[in-house]
Amino acid sequence: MMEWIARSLDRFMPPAASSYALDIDFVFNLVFWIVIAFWFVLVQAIFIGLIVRFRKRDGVGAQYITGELKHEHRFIAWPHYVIMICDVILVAAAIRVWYNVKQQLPEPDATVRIIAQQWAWSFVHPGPDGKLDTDDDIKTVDDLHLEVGKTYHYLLESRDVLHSLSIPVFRLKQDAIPGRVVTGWFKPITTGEHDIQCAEICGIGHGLMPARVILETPEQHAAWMAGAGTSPAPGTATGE
Amino acid sequence: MATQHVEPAHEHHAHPQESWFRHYMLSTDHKIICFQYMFTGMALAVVAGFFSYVFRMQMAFPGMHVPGWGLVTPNEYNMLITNHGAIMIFWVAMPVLIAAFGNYLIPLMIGADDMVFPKVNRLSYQIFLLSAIVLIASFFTQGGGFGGAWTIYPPLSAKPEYNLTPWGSSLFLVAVALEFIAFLLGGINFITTAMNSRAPGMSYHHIPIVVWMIVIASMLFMASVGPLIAGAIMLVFDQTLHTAFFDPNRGGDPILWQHLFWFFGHPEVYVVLLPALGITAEIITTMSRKKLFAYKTVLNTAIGTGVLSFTVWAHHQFVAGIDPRMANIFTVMTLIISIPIAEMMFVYIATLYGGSITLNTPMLWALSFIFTFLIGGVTGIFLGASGADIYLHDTYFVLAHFHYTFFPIAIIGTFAGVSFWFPKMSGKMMNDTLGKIHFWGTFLGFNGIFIPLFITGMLGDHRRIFDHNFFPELATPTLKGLREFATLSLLFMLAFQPIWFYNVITSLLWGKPAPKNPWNSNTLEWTADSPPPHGNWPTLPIVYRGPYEYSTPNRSEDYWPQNVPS
Amino acid sequence: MSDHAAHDHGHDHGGHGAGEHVHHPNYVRIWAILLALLIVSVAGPFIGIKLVTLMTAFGIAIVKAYLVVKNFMHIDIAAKYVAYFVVTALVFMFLFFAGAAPDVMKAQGRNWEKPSWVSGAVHAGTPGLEHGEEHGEGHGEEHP
Amino acid sequence: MSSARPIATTRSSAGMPTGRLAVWWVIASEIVIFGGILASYIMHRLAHDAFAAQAAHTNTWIGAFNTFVLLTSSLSAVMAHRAADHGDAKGAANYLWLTVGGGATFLIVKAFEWTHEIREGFTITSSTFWSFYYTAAGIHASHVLAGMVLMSYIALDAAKGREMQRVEYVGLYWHFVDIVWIFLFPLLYIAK
Repeated sequence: MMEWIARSLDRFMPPAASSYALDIDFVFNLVFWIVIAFWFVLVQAIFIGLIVRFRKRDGVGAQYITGELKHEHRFIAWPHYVIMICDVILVAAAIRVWYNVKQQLPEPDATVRIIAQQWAWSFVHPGPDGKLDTDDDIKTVDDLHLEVGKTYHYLLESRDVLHSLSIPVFRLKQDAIPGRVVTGWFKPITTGEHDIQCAEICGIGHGLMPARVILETPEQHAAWMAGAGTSPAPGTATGE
Repeated sequence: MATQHVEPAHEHHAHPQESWFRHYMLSTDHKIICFQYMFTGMALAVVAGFFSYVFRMQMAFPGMHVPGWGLVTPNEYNMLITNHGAIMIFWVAMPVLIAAFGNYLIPLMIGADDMVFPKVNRLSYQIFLLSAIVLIASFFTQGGGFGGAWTIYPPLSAKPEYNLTPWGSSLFLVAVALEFIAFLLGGINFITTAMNSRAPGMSYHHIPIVVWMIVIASMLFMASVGPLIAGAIMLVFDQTLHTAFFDPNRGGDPILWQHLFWFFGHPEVYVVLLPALGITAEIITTMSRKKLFAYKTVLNTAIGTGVLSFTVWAHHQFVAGIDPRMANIFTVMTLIISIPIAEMMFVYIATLYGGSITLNTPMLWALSFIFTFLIGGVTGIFLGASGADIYLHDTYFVLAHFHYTFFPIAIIGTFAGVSFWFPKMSGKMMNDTLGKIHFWGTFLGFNGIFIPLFITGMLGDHRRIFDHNFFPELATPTLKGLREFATLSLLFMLAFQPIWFYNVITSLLWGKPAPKNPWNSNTLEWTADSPPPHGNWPTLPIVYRGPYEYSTPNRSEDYWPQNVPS
Repeated sequence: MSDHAAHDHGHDHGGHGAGEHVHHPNYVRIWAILLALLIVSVAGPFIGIKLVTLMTAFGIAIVKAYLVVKNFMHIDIAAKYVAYFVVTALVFMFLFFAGAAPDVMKAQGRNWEKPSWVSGAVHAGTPGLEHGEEHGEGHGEEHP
Repeated sequence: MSSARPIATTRSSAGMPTGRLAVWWVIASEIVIFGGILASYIMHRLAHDAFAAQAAHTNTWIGAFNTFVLLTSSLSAVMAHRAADHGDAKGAANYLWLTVGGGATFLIVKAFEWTHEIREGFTITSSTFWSFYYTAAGIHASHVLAGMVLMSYIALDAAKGREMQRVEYVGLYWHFVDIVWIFLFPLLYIAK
């Protein structure tokens, strides 16, 4: 059931490439089934039904209904309580996912530093020794290489204005705030090459700073790391 | 009860033969000030509508030479979207819905001859006009208009070397601050008039819902705009004096501005929603000849929604780096606030039960308001749920959601109000068939624009991105097709707008003269002449009952105006 | 409620609405109390204990504000909803403070911290702010 | 001022003269504006302890004297209201001019204080504390100035016995500006 809900609208969504992508889709689809498929359709049907049913007909006057009386007000009160129950379900689902994705960070296998600046993304990979801020780090611009199945922590910071790391296939969005280092996590589960966008307006180049996330199998990742280790990536942005 | 005595008529001292300029431009009559606000608002709506045409063309056909604008460069694109948003909210929705309808309806509907402070009323329009001029001037400064989104987030807006519009950003902020001052002055005038100048016999529960809604909207605006005025002063100092309120490198904090802005931002959307709800209530009850279902519930939910709107603002900032634990509080509050609004919608729909509905143009607009706003409301639940917002924030899903709430408010609400009160405002009837053609063209066109944009938003299209071809996953044929369909629907909708202008002008010149009460409505403005003279009535009316006594049992007529003694 | 011509011959013959002759307490006495409180609040810091200074500074400020509102502005004589508006404005300011404080006030929070190169804001732990983190230590500084 | 005042202004169906109701609404909107700047100041003040060091340079004595000046001008404002209430046009006008004088003294003292501080190098950009100090006190000073202009205009009318009810209304506004200073004083001067 949960699986079916999580996948019910995947035709209208980008592919799910991170471990919590399906959880976020689950919340989206749950809201869709409860609020749109049930409530919205019901209310619009009643609404249009009333218009058609009570159109002006000669000789038929309108009724005098104050709506203050108890039995009249029942029509408003009952949907009211059902809505509250639905809201409780939705809030529980939303907070559960929010807690897992944003609040609680699992133990990382590796850490990546992501630096946003006016109109480019630059990434610092931990390099073969697996630790960040060592001299064997691999700094790249616009290309983030990740290994499938590894839990990553990202340290997101901005050089100048507000940016926002948005990886649609991970269903991930996190604003980069100058003056803060924001930590989050993701865990790729499929291979492939996907877009990274900036989701917070950052000046003229906001729409012109695309980057790519390349999800590789452990072997490809090791090969890339070996290859990239020798020749430093062009024009690397050095984190302080 | 106050002793019932007829106040002396407003002494009709002979107006010295006023020059055209003094009579119209410097008038203190609430009706003329209404028209000033409305024409300014509608002129700016044409400007903002043109902006949306230009950037929609750029969205559908990137890099193309847009007829009427030429090539859209990235900074022009940012300027277009920023000012489209800001103009539509601050210089179209608020002046037309709150200031124009507020000025016209409040005195007439509560049986007063004018606002309590006519000169302050005129001053508020003049400051508003000045703010519009300052905004338009910001387009022609060196570097062009401000391009940092209507939310004016620092540090982008604070430093010219980031936003490359040194003059544009400061003038934009000054224009917004001036507009706030104009609406503070106007708001105090509206609230004091509605509270203090009601006709004898009009208790708090005899006030028509549209007056209540505009007054509650003014109170919400006044209570929420304060911190943003303080924030605007701090941001102007950051821009001009290089102080460091929002500069993270020197001890400031950009998140403080986001909180200051959205503490104002969310009550602001309810400020523009409530008057449109009021207009819809008036039209629905009149055209279905039905008493408003549960008047007290509508009133209490409006006040409830207003108060709750001060507790939800950070749902705009879920992923903006606020403390994740705070997001849980705001998710819960956002879903709680959806309850009173849903109840209000149920009450409006319940009002139609047992009615005899005439589907003329005003009623079509009012019903389409409910239909469209329901879509806007339900899609808000996706964004209020913090779990889903991680993905949906700043996508076209958000954009389609708030257009499904703003469009019914600003466009459908305005057309509904104007088509309903046009006979009273001008003394001429509007052509109903032309009205319906214009209605269906606009309604279908609007849905054609934003239903596809919901889907592009789910597929990962992000807002404010100048050219989607830079992102391979957003350049797929389906997304391209949806964007082109949206732009074509916009052109389809824009093609229908001249019909409305033609209808207004021809009705003004050669329309059928309108009787005092063309829709057989109960409220007091329909007891004055059309158009009402200065001072509205020879003797101010006295009120005996509520505004919605339609089809009361054992009465010959199916309406019972408020000022008819028995 | 009736608006018959009040005694003062101003145009606005709405008169005083509620009470005709507003009872004028001895203003000079209240003024003297205010001055005494001012002197105490200035003397506060000399005692040296930080808590006492805070108490005298802000406690007295609230008492002084109350005296001015009650006696000079006749808030109790005016219709009671005026007090509701003023208190609502204060509650909204407190709501704003409660919502914004956790982000703005702290040098680091859950999942983010200020890097070393941010000048003027670097220190290890924020002193003694953990407890009031949700609502911030501020006591809603606004004035009636 | 023989403007044709509409009947609407003379009604008080809310149980209060229109002028006083409007002034209370002005005060409500001002509370929210000053609340915004003070809330931001307090957040920054509690976030950075560097503030306390910077705040040490403010001169408490001048602040205390200014508080005394404003409290006294509040007294004269309410005395003006009492005089107006008893129909004493001359007395009301004189008390109003006394209040305006109090406001002028406040501004002059503040001018000296600011020039002294700026000469010592504490300008608005020297640190966020000083930015808040000048912004908050500056907004307050501009309200004092606006109050003085209004009060002199009303004092001229009151002297001729016209629009006496406005003496009370401008007094209300003046008390509010005084209360803002009652809170600004400890925030900027005492909490060191």
